[in-house]
Amino acid sequence: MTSPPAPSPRVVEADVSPDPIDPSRLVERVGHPDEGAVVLFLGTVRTRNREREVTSLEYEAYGAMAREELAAIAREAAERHGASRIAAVHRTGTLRPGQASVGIAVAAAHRDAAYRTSRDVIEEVKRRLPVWKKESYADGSSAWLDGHPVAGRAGEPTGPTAGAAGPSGEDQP
Amino acid sequence: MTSPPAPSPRVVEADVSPDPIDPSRLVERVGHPDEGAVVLFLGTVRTRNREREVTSLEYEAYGAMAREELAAIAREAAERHGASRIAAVHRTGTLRPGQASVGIAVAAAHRDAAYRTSRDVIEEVKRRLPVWKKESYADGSSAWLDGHPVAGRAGEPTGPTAGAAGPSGEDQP
Amino acid sequence: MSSAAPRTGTIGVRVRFFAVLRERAGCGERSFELPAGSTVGDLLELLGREIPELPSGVAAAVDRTYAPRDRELRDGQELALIPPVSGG
Amino acid sequence: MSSAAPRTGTIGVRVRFFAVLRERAGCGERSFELPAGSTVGDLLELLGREIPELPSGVAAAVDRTYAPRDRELRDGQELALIPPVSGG
Repeated sequence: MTSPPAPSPRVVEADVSPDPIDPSRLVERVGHPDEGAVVLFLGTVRTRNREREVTSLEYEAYGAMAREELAAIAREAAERHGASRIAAVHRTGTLRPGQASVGIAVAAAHRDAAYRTSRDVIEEVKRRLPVWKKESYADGSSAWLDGHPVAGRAGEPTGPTAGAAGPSGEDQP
Repeated sequence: MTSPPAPSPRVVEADVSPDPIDPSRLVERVGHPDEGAVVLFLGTVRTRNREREVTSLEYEAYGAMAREELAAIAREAAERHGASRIAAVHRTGTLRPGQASVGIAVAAAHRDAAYRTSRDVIEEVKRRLPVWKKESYADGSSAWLDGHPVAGRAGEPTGPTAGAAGPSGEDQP
Repeated sequence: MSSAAPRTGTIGVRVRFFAVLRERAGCGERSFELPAGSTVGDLLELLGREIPELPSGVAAAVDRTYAPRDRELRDGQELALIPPVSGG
Repeated sequence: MSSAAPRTGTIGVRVRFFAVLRERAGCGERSFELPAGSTVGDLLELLGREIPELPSGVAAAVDRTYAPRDRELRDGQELALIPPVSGG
């Protein structure tokens, strides 16, 4: 019930780490002469978010779970859309504007499968990867970003904890 | 009426050349700390097409027009979907399986615009870029691929030339 | 391996906190003793009384997999509180 | 700059062939003399009589821009025959 997701030959890499993301390495990892299309997605830190100037972003992860969850997301998306190979990585630690926080490379025989898989992976990452970011601003303040409540994969949403829910959005900037 | 498309600050590169495609260079060209998403598409030569083993692929282009048309495709897609920066290149000459024939990097503030623009560019490239490919097979034979008839942008499709149309698909492998 | 756990005695569960919850709890993890047969929901209720302003929308993971509130906990498991996620 | 071209005399147009058409025509380009006022369609019809098996679905570009068949040609222009494309 708590065993890691079954390994899949389609997932050549799924990692959550403080290492900088190298786009060409990801592309090379999935490239194969049987495939006709590669789609790479990079999410990058923006200088501006909701009208505030961002100086840096700190990513915190539940590392052991995030790696397993990222592998599961990649495997499920690849199987759903028929992609052949995926390499996906998510950064932790401090990032500056312009740096990549997430990188997803997908290879497939045809482009439609590659695009659909890529999009699916990033949407699921935002929905359920146990990763959190805290923005630091030019005025010296910082704040954890408002996030997406996770609907438990194993059943219904865990929902607000009884009697303890703070006001909605209290952890916003 | 036949002037090249207006230059656009959104198109940082649009080229058709025999130079190998460098994915990380394309990503770097569009990267910018104001953008939150980069999508890179690579089309690569497959070892197999329609059950035949491909040993190499030769790309021929109407170079001067293809460069202008690729710039126009990129500009139109970026404006349509709100992407900020595009770099797009298409190979000419002889390619081996696994090598990239087309590379499209798109940066946008948000991922939806980046994905939509990327997809739009590759679909339009396949619809109207004046480029042709000839496959060479393991048995020593070769053939121009069946292509997409271009519907003239300036008006209705040019259509079959009167009295001169050969049998449909005669230039297939 | 679904042999019924004993319904008597207590179990030990490690609880992990991340991000805004880690800051509010003042630590990254704590151990709890619970009556055997306790569920994820029971533990969340207990935590809600101890941690000020536990935000809404917190999910739970048991041994690195998202788990519903009616999941029964076993001795030695790790429960992680997952506040709304913001990766990507 | 839409001053009317003279309707008398002839114009010279360069025609370019690519891919399968280049192989069938036996060359990459040829020059043609046409009556002034000739259109893209007129030239395509002429070419259809000279080039064996001109495939269906051929489009035309005038000075590097796709052009409809009723586009009038002017002296010194370049017309390219664009067989079905297969880039990407």
